[in-house]
Amino acid sequence: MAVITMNGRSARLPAIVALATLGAAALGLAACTPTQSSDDSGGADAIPAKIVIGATLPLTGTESKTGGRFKQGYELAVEAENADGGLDLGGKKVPVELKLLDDTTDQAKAVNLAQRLITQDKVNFLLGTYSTTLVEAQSTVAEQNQIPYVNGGGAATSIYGKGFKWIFGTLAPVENLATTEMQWISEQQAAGKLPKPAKVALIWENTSHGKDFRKGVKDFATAHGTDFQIATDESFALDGKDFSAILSTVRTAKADLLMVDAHLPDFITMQRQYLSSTMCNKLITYGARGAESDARAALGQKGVDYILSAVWWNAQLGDKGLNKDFIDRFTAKYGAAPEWYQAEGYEAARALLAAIAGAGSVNKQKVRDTLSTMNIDSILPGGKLSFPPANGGQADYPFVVQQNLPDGTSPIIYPADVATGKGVAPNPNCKG
Amino acid sequence: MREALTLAISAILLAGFYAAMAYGLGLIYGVLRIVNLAHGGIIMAAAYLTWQLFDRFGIDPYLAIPIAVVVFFLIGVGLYLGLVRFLPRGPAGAVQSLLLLFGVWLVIRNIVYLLFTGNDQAIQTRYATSSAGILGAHYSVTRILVFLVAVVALVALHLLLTRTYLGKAIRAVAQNPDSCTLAGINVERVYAFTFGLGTALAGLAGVLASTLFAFNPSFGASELLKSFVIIVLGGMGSVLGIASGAVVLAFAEVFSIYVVPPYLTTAVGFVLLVVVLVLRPGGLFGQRVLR
Amino acid sequence: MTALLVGESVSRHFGGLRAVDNVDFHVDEAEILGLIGPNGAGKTTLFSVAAGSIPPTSGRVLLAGRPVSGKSAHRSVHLGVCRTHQIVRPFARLTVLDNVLVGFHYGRPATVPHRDPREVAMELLEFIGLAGDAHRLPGALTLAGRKRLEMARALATGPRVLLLDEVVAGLNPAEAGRLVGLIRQIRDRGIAIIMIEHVMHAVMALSDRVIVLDHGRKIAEGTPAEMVDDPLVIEAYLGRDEGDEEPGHA
Amino acid sequence: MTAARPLPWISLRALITFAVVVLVLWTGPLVLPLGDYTHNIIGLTFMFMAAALAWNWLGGFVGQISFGHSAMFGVGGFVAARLMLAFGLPTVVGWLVGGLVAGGYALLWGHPTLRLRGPYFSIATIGVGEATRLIATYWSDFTGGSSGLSLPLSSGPTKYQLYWYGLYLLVAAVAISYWLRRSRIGLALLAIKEDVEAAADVGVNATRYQDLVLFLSGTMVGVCGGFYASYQAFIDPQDMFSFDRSISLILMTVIGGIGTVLGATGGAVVFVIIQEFLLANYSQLYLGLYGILLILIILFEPLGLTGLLLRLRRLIGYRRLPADAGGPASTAAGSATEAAAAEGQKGMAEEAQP
Repeated sequence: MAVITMNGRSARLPAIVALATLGAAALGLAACTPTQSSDDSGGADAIPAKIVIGATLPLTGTESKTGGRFKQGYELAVEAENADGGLDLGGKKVPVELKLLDDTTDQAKAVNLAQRLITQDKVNFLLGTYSTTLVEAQSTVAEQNQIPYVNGGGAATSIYGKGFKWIFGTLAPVENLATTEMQWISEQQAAGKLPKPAKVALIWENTSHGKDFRKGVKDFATAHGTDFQIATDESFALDGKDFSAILSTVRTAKADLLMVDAHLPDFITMQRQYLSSTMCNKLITYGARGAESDARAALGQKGVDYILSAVWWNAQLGDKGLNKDFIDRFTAKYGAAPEWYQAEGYEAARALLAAIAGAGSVNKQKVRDTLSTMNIDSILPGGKLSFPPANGGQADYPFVVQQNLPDGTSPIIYPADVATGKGVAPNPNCKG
Repeated sequence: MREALTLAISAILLAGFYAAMAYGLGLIYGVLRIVNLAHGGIIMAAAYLTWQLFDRFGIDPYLAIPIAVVVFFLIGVGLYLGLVRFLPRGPAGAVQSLLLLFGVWLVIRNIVYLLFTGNDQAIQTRYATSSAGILGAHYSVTRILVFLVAVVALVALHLLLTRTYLGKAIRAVAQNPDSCTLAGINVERVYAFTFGLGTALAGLAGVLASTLFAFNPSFGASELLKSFVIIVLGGMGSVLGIASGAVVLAFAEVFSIYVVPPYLTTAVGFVLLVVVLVLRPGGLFGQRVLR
Repeated sequence: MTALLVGESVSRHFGGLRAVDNVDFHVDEAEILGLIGPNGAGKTTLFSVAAGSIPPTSGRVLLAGRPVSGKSAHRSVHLGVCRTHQIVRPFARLTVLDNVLVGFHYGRPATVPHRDPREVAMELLEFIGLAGDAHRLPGALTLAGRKRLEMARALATGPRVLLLDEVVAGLNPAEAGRLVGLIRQIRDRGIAIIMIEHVMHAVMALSDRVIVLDHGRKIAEGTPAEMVDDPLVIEAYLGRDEGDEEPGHA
Repeated sequence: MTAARPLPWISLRALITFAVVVLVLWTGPLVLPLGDYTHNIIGLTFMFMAAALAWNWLGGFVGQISFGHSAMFGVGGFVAARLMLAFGLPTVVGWLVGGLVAGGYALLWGHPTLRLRGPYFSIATIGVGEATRLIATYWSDFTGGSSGLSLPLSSGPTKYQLYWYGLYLLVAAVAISYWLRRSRIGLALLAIKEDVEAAADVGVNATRYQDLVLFLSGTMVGVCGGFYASYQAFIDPQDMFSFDRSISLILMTVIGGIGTVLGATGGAVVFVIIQEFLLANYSQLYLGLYGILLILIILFEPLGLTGLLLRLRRLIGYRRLPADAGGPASTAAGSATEAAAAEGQKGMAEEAQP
């Protein structure tokens, strides 16, 4: 028996010793950590020689493509401002400098670089990076350091639900994507083109994007009582290999509307399985997916016919006013038509510049206040951009709903005031 | 009930792809006792090769199979002669091979990334979305094709290992390299060939994957992990073992939707992996694990 | 006097194969028991059971009346039964001294050493004849050296019963002779020894008693003298020859 | 067990050097005008070093390569975050509890899987890591799911202070490393790493010591997770539990020299330097960079930087008399055992013959 106890001690003792070491080291010394003597020049009201706006973007890594697009948007906006000598601060033209760093789509890096821009490069303001998680991580730094942070790349409502005061986003919540689509759908119901009540199959990727989409659909459905009934409500993991199980639940639910929120790879895989399983719903949407060229390339024209999709912005809005101006200058500079990424980047930068001009100074507090109260003309749907504090500083506007037509076009079909074409429902490809 | 049947069939179709996915990993492990962490990278690279052949020269993915197999066989032999050969045998070597081949994977990923950027790619064949009916329900032609190819590969591999002299040599080496050296078999050559063959099979899996899924440079990770699950489930005994492992996993994933929420189906595989490893280690890889 | 280590109808089966089949044995303090038999007779398997590495299918092994079989290997060592391996298994990247120290530190947890274990270990190495190599790595030793190391490491655990698996085999006559002497000295320290050995003259010279195993069964037991002209034994050795590996370390 | 040892498990010289280094690092930021960015990065590096060391206890000392340590990192981080959010626990307490939970979790899956050796164990850890990641990602109530968790910005130490917390973390990790390596236990671990069966046959309770090491390793990595949570102030499962996180620990250790204390720490430094300064310019090459590094190290210098140092030492004919040191149970700095254990990964013990 002595054997056991003896052995027991010899092995357990170390654990205790070690944890004691750990505990002592951390707890005991926790007290004696120097603190920083903070020199906050944030309050300085003096008109500077130039205004430095810092930003990180995923110029490499998984989001590099999108990061590059936002870069174009940011640079175009700043360039336009500097074209006439810069921002007008109290009658003095002050040039704007954009300090852009690559966060390589890495969270820790996005945070560290933001920290560096603020404390080391002493930038006056921050523009955001792309993709919800990076923005979410970065926003905490901006909030901690109380520096205005305007982003066009973070849509998740969770970012703006934390009561942060310094974070502003130009992307309308994904709820609105669902809501706008639902509005069009219920118009079709009213016109008797879609059944009422309509059975909805709700399939969403398990991300904040998917969650917000789901919320939008459900809220709209409950608000419209009997018009909609959610027949299935399933979420799936990213990069699924086989959706037959989920699709079979949709089939058994005999849904009229198939409303999915997915990112590109899953959209392609699922839509291929959907088509080849010869299912056919009166209306399909994959959230924002379907109108992009990648989708047509991967699924073929017939594969994406009549898919309903909604985006934050669309070049077809560009036939007049600010939009025309934006698209003309963009195509002139980059020789290609902008997509919503560039537009959102452009608007984020423009909003910040407008706020600085409005505040007439680089005082962070003043600029922040201006941002939270201003309401400027915008290229975004609805024509106005503001950051209502009620939404935690997230812009709020309808999406533009597009539908793929057999002729290869995807006209805007909703909202009516910007529509460039007429929507089709129910899906003519379905027989019976 | 007929829903269950429909699911069962699509599970079998999925199992086809899974099996094709795991052959290479299983073979290389069975013979060289090396876990080829570059497996996923090879699958991904093969997908890109297929895509390029299709995109530039309009070669149909299924016609690209022989090309891919040859190319990746050579790559595999190259990898063995250039890198793996220098690893010490035995436990130390086993651990080092993990790290070495993981390095290879990283390199492959980076090369593909530099060549084709990180964007998602997909191959759109005429028949990509066309379907055929089995027992009333409809299934994607591609999935059926993939399944058939997997079965053909299974039979071919089985015959190769059991009927041919080379196959017999491979299995002999797998059992006891030393005595093979004595028996005058050139073990090194057998190893090189096996590694090539395993890589070629991974290439095949890549071709098949490219017809089913969209892919990008980080594609292949989940394929690798699932291949682990499969060879662990099926044991390393034989090609048939792998196939059965694939069936188990596919059914577990597809039918687990009745038990767990859909988004956890992927986790099912990994839980299975650990449980099996722990509970039936003796049966794993067809030999004693506990030392 | 009472037997120190007793095996009561010990059996160990691998699937259908009866590697050890209902074997009784016993060894007394300061006694050397020889364990012989053709390859595949189940000698090593019997060792593994006695040393606790593998549990018996049936039967049990008792040390001074307390069961040692069916427990984990390290428990048996702590109780006082230690085995060496036919193919020596030194810790290749530990010095000879450290190899022995492992035995000292972990083989006898009950006894708290009053002296620096490294001194004790050095003394043991002196006794075993490896003192000069204390700070070298096993890889640098001759086969004989490694066999001695294997024994030293086992002795370091302070065993009451020592199981030696073919320690003489593979050595040249001179080395073999010295090792035989060494084994006697160990026995004279009052340690009971069971030794598996193919080198007949070694077994015959050392053993007080010999047990003959064939196909897992005990076919004979007695003094070495009795064994040499036992027909069963002769048949077992000459009658059929089997080159197959023994189960247990397959 | 100290009774069993004539000498302390760390030589006075080593102890003094260590103390001096720590003192320099402690006062460094107060005298040198480091930029905030560098300051923070160094603080983060301390944490990585500690984590790499913890991984090395299992991967290097026992030779069980884990591809699943992100599981403990994440568990530690989220438990700590939850505790701070729910009960406003002091940060350090949060870390420790998080660490202990992580250690417990490690035991939960480790106790059964540690019976497996070599690649089998590694594969199992991959399974564990991935399963944990998936479950954590979808267990929204606890991890906040895909939207993650934000820590209270006001409370807890500032990023600036975290530098010193990181340093303490590192000190603890180094202390435990030396103790694990040089105390009696180090001997058992080396024996287990060499040959589990043989170790058991001389009385080493392999299961117990492997469990112990895994528990310590998991706990330390968990605490690091907590530190990271405080540092980031926002954590989400996909990032905390990512496979890459497990990999980065392996990379650090392998680059620096697996199985050695110096290696794990040095590796972490190199890793961060590559991350921060090389990748800033050639970021589209970083995967390949690590890949090539791994390949080169495995093929030519399995001991990484440490191996290079050892070679250098041998080159300039530096020798430590083995007589003054008899392996882990005493001061083993230069002893054949230590060197050989280090050379271990090469599988050629002769290399280390003095």
